[in-house]
Amino acid sequence: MKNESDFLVLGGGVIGSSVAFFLSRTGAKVTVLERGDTAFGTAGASGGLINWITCAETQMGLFMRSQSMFEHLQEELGADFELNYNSYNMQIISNEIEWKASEQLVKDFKLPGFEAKLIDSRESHQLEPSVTDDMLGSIYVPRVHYLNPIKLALAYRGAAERAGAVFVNGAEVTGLTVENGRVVGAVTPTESYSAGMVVNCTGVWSDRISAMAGVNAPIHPIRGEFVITEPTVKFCNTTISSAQYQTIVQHPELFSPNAIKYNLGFSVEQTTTGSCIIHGTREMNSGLDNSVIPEVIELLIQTACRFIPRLGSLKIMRTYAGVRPGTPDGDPYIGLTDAVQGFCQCCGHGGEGIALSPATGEAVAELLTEGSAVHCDISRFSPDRPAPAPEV
Amino acid sequence: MKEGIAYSGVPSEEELAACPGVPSRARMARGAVAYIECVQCIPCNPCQQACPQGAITVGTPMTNMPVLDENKCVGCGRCVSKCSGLAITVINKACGGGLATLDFPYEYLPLPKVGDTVEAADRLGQAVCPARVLAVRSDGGDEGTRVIRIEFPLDEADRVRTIRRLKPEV
Amino acid sequence: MELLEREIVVIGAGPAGLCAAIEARRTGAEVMLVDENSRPGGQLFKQIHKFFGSSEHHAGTRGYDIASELCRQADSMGTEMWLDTVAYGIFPEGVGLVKNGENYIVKAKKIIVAAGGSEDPAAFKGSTLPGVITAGAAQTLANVDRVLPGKKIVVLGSGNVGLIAAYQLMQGGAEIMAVVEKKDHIGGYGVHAAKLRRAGVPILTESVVTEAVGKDSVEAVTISAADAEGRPVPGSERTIEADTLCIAVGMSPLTELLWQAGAKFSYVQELGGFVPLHDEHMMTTLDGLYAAGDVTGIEEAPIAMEEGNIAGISAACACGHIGPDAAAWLCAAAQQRIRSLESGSFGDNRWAARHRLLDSMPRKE
Amino acid sequence: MSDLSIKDHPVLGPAPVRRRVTVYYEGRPVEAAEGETVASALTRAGIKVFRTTEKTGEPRGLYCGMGRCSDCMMVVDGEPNVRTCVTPVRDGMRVEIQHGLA
Repeated sequence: MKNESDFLVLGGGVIGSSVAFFLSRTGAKVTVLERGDTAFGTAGASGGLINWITCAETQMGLFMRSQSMFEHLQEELGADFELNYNSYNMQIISNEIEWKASEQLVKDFKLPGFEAKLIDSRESHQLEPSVTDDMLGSIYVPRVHYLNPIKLALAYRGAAERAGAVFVNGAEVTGLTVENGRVVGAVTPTESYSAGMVVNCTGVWSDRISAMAGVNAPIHPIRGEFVITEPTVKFCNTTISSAQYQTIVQHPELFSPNAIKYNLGFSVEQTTTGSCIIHGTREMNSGLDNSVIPEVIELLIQTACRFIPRLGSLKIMRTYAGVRPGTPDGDPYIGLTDAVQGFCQCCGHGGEGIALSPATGEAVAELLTEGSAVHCDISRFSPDRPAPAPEV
Repeated sequence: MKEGIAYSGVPSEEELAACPGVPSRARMARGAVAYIECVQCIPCNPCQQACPQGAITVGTPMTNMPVLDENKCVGCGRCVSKCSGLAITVINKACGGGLATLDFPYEYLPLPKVGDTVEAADRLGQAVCPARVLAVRSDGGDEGTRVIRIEFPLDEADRVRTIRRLKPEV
Repeated sequence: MELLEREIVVIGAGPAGLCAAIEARRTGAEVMLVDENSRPGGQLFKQIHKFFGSSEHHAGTRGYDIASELCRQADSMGTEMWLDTVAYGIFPEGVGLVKNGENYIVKAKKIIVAAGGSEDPAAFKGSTLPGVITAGAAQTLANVDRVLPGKKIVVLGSGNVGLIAAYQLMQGGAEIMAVVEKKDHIGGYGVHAAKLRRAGVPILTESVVTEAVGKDSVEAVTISAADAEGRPVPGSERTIEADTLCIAVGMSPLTELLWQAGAKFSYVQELGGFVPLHDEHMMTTLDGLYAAGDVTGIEEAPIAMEEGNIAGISAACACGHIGPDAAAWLCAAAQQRIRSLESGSFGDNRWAARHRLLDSMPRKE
Repeated sequence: MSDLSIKDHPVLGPAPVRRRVTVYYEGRPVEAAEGETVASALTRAGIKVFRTTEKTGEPRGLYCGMGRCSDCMMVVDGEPNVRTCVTPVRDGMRVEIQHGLA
C-alpha cells in the first residue's frame, strides 16, 4: 500500500526530526509529515543556548543525557550545526538581591562536575569586555553549549533521510485514522498515510493532534520575541544572559511594568555569521499568535543596550516571535498512553526542546523499537500522569 | 534571425509599409512631411496634440498607432520634439539641387553647429554620407530635445535617419 | 517609544505615495507621508526621459519634472512629511517608525503602503565584482549625482529599464558596448531600442553574460550565445571590453511590510512576483491597509500614480472626508486612465493579470 | 585620478555648482560635492572597491544604489556597516574600506 510505514512522525521540528533520525537508524520505515517545512515553527524561532543551570530538576536526567550526546552529535549526524561545545554562559548580576539569589542558586546545584560560580565585575569584564560597567558581577556557568537550532533540525532531518526516512512538507494533518481503539494513520487534505505507530511531535500544535486521538494533553503556548542585528566582528566570546530571571517573580518592585508583563529575561548570542540574537521574554499562555509586539521589541532592545552597550550601535535586521509548547506541569509528554493504541506522545518540551532533543529522540526510538527507554528514565513524562491541581 | 523592431530594434520593410504614420513616396516627393516611425502599440498620444494642422490622429484607445494625414501635414516639425519615443522625423525630398533634408530629434552633447559637416547615419548608426547642418532648434521650451536639420544627397534620403554622435571636444 | 495618532499614514514618497498623499490631503484628511530617503520623489528624480501616456496626464513630461511638481503639491497642501524615516513594521498598535534613532508608533485609521520595487539580481561568475551595478544605481549616479559609473558599459537586459538606462548613460557621455538579452526579442518598447541602434549600440539577443572579468573591478564582460532555455552555449563565448556592467533583468515588488502586516498574496508572474491581493479601492485583505504602486506589481510611474490616486481617495473616503459617490467617480476615472495605459500588446497581459488578481480577492458578504 | 563627473548634460544642463567638501578615502583626499552620497563621490573619483568579504576577502562595490543591499558598506568616521549609497558626504569625513565584518 502507498504511504505505509512503520512509524508516522507528525511534525518536522527539532523533536520530530530527531525522533525520525533515531527511529530510522534502527532500520524502521519512517515517514514525517510537516505542515510547513523543517524548523518552520518553534525550532525556527528559538535561542540555541543549552544551559543546565536553568533546566528543571524533573528533566535533569534527559538533559544530562543530551548534554553528553551533543559532544559527538555533529559527527553522528554528518552536519555542522554551529555547535559551541563546552563554552560558558555569563549571567550578569545587577543588584544585591540578584547576587543573593544567585549565591543560593549556585549553592543549591549539587551535580558533580557542574559547578557554577559567582565572579566579580573585574573578572566578568576580563571574560567579556563588552558587558556593562554597571554590574556587581556575574554567574559563571561552565559546560554550556550553544548551537544553531534551525541547522540542528536540518541536521537530524538530513541524517534521517540518509537512513531512509521520508519527509513530506506542506502536509498538514487534518485527521487521524482510528480503527478499533487504535490509531492506524493520519490524513492530510490530499493524502492518507498509515503506520503501525503514530508519533505526535507537533509541539505547540500537539494538543489538536492529541484531541484527534481522543487524548487530553493540554499545551500552553509561551511566546518569546527575537531581535537579530546586522553582522559585526566577534565581540561576544559566548552567550551572555542576565540573572534577573531569578528575581522578577519575587521582586517585581525592581522591574518596569512591561518587564513583568512579558516576564523579561535577557540573553544574547553571536552567531557564526556575526549577527547577534537577542531574546529572553516569556509570555505565558500567549496562544499561538506569533506576531511581534513593538513594546516587547523595545523592551528587549533597551535591556540589551543596558547590559551590552555596544549593541546600541548595531542596526536591527529583523525581529520575530515564536511560541514554545508549555504544559501545565512544565514537563513534556513522552511515551505511550492507555487512552488509545498506536499513538505515542512526544511533545510539550517548553523552552527546552532544542536542549532535550537528542535524548528525547533516542528514548522514543528505544521505547518504540525495544519496548523501553534504555538510557533515560522517561516514566515521569508519561502522558497518563495525573494533571497538576489547578491553580487557585 | 527574425526581422523587425522587436527583434533588432530596427523596423522591417513590412512594418514600415504597414505603418500608418509613414507617408507615401509620392507625398515625400512633394515636400516636407512628418515620418512617424511608430510601429508598435504604445499607450501614448502627445503627437496628436502637438500637430497644429490636426494631421496626426491617435484616438481611442491610446495604444492605436498614430495615423498621419499626409495631405494635412505641412512638415512644420512641431511633433518631432514632442514624441517621447523620438520616433518622428521630417523628410523633405523636394529641396532641389539633388539634395534632401531631414529634421530629427537629438539628445546628446556636444551639439553640432549650423554649417558644420557631420556624418549622416542610418537606423543602425552607420555612417551613410556627409551632411551639412542647417538648423539646431529647441521647440516648446524643452531644451533637452533639440531638433536638428541636415542636408545631404537626395539618393540617401531613404537611409538617413540621424547623425553619428559627435565625440566630445578634448 | 513615542505614541502618535494620525488619520492616514502613507509609507513611501515615490510617485504612488505622493499621489496618494496629495489626493487624501485634497479632501482635508490628515496625512503623514513617510520615506526612508532624505528627499521625496522616490525613483522619479532619476527618470529624465519623457514619459509615454496621455497628453492630459504627464505624457511627454520628464520624470524629474513630475517629481518636482508632486513634491510641490504635497508640500503646499500641508502634508506632514517624515523623511529619513524608516517604517519597520505594521502592528495592531500602529505603524512602527524610526527617525534619528527614535522609535515611534503611529496609530492610524488608514495606512497606505507604497514601498515601491527593487531590482532583481543576476547570477554569473563575477556578478559580485565592483563595477557590476543595477541599472537603477547607474541612473541615480548619472542623472541625480551627475557621475558616470564608468566609461565603457555593457547592459544586461533589454526591458525598458535596460534600454532607457543605456540611453541615459550615453547622454551622460558613456559608451554603451552592448545590450545583452537572453530572449530572442527585445523586452522593452521598440522605439527605445531604435534610439540605441541609431547610436550604433548592438543589441545582442539570445545572449547571456557568463562572466564579469576583472581583478578588483570589471575589466571585461564575457558573453555567450543562449539556447532556447537561456543557457550559455559552450564555445560561443566572446569578450567585450568594459569597465561597468549594468544589471536590468527585472524588478520585484518590495512587499516585506505587507507580508509582515499579514496581508494575503498571490504569485503573478506578469506583475513581478508575489503581489498583495487588493480590491478596486487598492485595499488589501486587511481592513484599512491599502497598497499602491510597484508594491502591487511592477509598472511604470504613470500607473503607480493612478493607483496612488485611487488609494488616497479611497482611504479619505473611508475616513469620511469625501462621499462615496464622488470617490467612486474619481476612482473610476483613474481606473479608466490605467486601462488606457495598459492596453495594446505591451499592456494587455498585465491588465488581464491585474484583473485576475482583483477577482481572487475574497469578497465580504 | 580619473574624474567621471558629467559636467554638462543634454537634458539636465550644466552640473549645478555645489560647495566642495573633502572626504578622506583610506587617508587620501577625495573632492566631493556637498549633498552627494559617499558612494557618488568615490565613484566620481574612480574608486570602486568599498569593502571586502569576511570569508574570502573578495572585493565589493556600489551595487543597488538605494540602501537595499550591503555591498557598499564602509567604515565611516570609525563606524562600520555604513551604507555609503545613502549616506551624504561631510567635510573631513574619513571613509575606509571595510574588511570583513567590522
